[in-house]
Amino acid sequence: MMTTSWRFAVIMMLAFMLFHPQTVLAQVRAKAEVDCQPAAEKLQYDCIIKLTNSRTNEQLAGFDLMVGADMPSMPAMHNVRPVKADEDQEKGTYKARIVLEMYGDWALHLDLIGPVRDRVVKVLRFERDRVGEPTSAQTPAHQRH
Amino acid sequence: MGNAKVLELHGLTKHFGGVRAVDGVDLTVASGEILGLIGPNGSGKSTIVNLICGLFPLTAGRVLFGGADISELPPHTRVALGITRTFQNIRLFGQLTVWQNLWVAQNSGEQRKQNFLPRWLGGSKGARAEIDRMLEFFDLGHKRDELAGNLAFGEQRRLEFARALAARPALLLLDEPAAGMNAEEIEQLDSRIRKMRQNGVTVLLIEHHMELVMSVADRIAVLNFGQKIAEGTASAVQSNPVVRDAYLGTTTGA
Amino acid sequence: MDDYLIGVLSNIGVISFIALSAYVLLLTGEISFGQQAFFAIGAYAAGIATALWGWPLAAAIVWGAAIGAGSAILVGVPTLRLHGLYFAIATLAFAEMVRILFELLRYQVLIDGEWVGPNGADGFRNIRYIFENDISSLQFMILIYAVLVATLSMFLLLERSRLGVIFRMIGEDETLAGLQGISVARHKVLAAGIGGALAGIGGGLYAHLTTYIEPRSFDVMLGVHSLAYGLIGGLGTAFGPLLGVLIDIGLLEAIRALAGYRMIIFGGLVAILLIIRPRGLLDEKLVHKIGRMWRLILPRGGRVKLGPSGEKI
Amino acid sequence: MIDLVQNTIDGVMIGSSYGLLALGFTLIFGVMRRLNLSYGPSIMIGGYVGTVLYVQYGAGPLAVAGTMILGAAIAGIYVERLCFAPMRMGAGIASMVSSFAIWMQLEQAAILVLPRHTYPFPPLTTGAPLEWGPFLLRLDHLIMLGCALGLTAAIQFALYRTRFGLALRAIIGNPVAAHLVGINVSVAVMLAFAAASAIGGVAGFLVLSVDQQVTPMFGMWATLKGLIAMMIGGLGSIPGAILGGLLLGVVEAHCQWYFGPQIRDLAAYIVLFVFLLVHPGGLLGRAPGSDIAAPRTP
Repeated sequence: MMTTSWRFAVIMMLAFMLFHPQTVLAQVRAKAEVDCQPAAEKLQYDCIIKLTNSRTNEQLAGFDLMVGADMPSMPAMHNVRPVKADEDQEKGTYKARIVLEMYGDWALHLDLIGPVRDRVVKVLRFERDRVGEPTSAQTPAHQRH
Repeated sequence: MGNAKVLELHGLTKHFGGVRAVDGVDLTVASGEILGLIGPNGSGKSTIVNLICGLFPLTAGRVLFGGADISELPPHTRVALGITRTFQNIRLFGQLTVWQNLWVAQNSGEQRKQNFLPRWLGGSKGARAEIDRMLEFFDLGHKRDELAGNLAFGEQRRLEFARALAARPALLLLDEPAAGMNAEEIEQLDSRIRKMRQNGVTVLLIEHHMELVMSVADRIAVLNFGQKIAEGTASAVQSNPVVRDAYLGTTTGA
Repeated sequence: MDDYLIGVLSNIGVISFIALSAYVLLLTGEISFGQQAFFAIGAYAAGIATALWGWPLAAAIVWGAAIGAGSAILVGVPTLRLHGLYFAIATLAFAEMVRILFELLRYQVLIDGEWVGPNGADGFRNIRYIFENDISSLQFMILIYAVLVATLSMFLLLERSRLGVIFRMIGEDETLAGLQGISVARHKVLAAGIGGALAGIGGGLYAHLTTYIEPRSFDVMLGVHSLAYGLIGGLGTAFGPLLGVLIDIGLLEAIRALAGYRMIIFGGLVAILLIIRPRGLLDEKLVHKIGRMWRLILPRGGRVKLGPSGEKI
Repeated sequence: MIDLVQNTIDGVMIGSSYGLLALGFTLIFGVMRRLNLSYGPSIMIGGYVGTVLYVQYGAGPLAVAGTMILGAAIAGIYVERLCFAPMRMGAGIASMVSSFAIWMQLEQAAILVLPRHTYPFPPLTTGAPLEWGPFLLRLDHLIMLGCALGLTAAIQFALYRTRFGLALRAIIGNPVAAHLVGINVSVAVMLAFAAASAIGGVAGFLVLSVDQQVTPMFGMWATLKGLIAMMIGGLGSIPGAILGGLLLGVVEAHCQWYFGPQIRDLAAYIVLFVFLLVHPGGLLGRAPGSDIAAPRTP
């Protein structure tokens, strides 16, 4: 039976979840410029990633950068093995070769692991011979994706 | 209750397109009575049962149950009021177990007033025990956890019967319960129907099997072409010339 | 565990929710092409709650589930009068309407010097809760599975409860269910609500898992997938849809060597599977058989044993 | 005012291609009482065959049209044999999900063979649009409309005046009885499927030649548009399919003009949703009864 004590417990639980104090860490936010080019192998791309602090615009160096990818048109169904990007000599520049599963729009996840954790997401359209801007919702329905 | 009327049909009418399946039938069933409803094929018997339990909307007329007008109520509310039925061609939930078939039917009646959580979770121990008793009564105890779809024909008939009783109906509509049964099974059925009446259930029995109807029914109503052509005791109906003409004389001649 | 495995398992966990949500409606015999709408609604609601309003995650997920359930009930009341294909198409139309509305939704707030919030077709970036609170991807995966296990135990309880039996009854024969005193309409709306809540939970977790969402993620493709999971895995038990997800995502990952031909092989396999078992791998008959074997090994206590005339023995 | 009329004209023209798509869908649904999600992808396969012919061998539009229709029909037969023939009775949902799996398969096959996102498709006509007072009429649009009306008439004729049509109607009425009176149900259904996909192929060819390109996403687009037009027109009604398509086209054309592409898509679904809620039978279909409750659990 749904007695009053039950109800009380549920309400208390909800209240706790709603109002328990949470800590928001003041942290650096990263911004990324991503430039990808098709590599010699099919479905492989070389990406150059420039990380900057979005506040101060200074280059972010010394991070472990993992590059993963996901297809927005098929959420959670494509699992690309994340690759670790190598830091370049130039400060804040990283290089990675990613291997995708098919052509189309991919969302690149740039996971920063280091002094702070953050993720920057870039959506790009990967085709056989070029990488460009993603298709927008303005194009006719059957030409999208 | 005495001789109170359980069910009253006033000018019950149902047309399917141009077909007058039931055409202005008046009928009353008194409390504790077993009323037999007979008639040739296509005379509208099954349609009447369907109308009483609310499967189709009425074209005209009224259905009163315990004095209250239930003509507009949806089927599940009528079950809650105490009207249950069996089917001419057995209808069970084949992918549920025997026990589950009874479980839901049972709780629909008395436990309706329970709080929603326990009602959905499973009902009281007493109610569960009652299902087991019911299964034993219908000789289905050993099939308790079998899927209803896997039962033999006779067992399915009994299960359907048990299910109709599980809701503790005030009025039970039996739509040709003896179809496909052998003599021994019919005898069992006869005694079960009588026993139910002892327990205070009113029965409307539709049946082709004349011996059963004549033996068990207190009164008999005869339908032909959607209209009631006779009503009375077994012997009165049997000797009624109109009935003989329309029905008995030409078919079974029991 | 490496990131890749964590990613795959997290995805499987999240998608399981939407598979379960389609499965609830399949139980009642209705096909919904529109569960992705509630997944999207849950994702946006939960994302907005943490990123814009600063709510804690648990509250945001509950909120997403509540909004998902609420909208599912609102849509369910008018559409569940329809049956079969009509209902399926109505849910499809609704889901696409929701998706396009999210393409039009702009609700951005300046937080910490940056605009955060849904930005139309460009999606909703920066749902940064797990970074702000320093939750690792492994921890988040554990969280997903904790919620999934809790949901699944509720489901197993549901399947054994009267409510579960009622759902199956409605699925098997609606008219007959009505004649057992069951209010079919009410129970269907309830099923739709449960489905909406499940999809909402999944959506909320998904939003925080990927940290960004886009309207186009929630198109018909996702809806039909979620429907297919239940049918591939089997309609006999709540493990069915999970098995379906596992086969789809997990198996496909395992046969990665065949990368380019994956969908070709998988599509053919599913077609053949459905010829052999139209109600999925774990269908009702198999589940019942397993249940019986289980009972033979472990006799269930507490059942009242009765003699032939009904007295206790 | 000129815009209004011009948009309506454009809408009718585009709508006729939706109508054609719905026509094929209705035919399948009428015969099988099942939903074939692979309908659009079968057409897309035809389109890919067509583009190969065009790009590799420089074939003209008519040759492309012929192979595309043939390709769609063959893909349709493949779908029917795999998803529908083995599950004739009862398992409606299973067939539907199975056809979805085949959709995925066909799409991946197309991407494997031709991995770029878009491929060129031959235009049907290249001339300038006809001018009619202040209005513009595109010749390929006119051909579209002509094909739609012509094929509707042809199907009506085939269903009501030929032996094959009689057999199909018998199957629609009662497959078991049709089998008993000696109709080869399996072959007849397969042929109906092929015919439906071929009609879809015609529609697909016309649409693609207007767009002058084909993408793998065309399959989903065709399935959705056909489905919407069929439901608006009324399930199982052949004139309804065309009418539904035209209505859909006109609504879309106006919304596109006044509000842009997103609202256009939104409007299509709103029309569909409102129709289903208020008048589920659509423009010309019968109100839904339990008899066409379609894919239900067995």
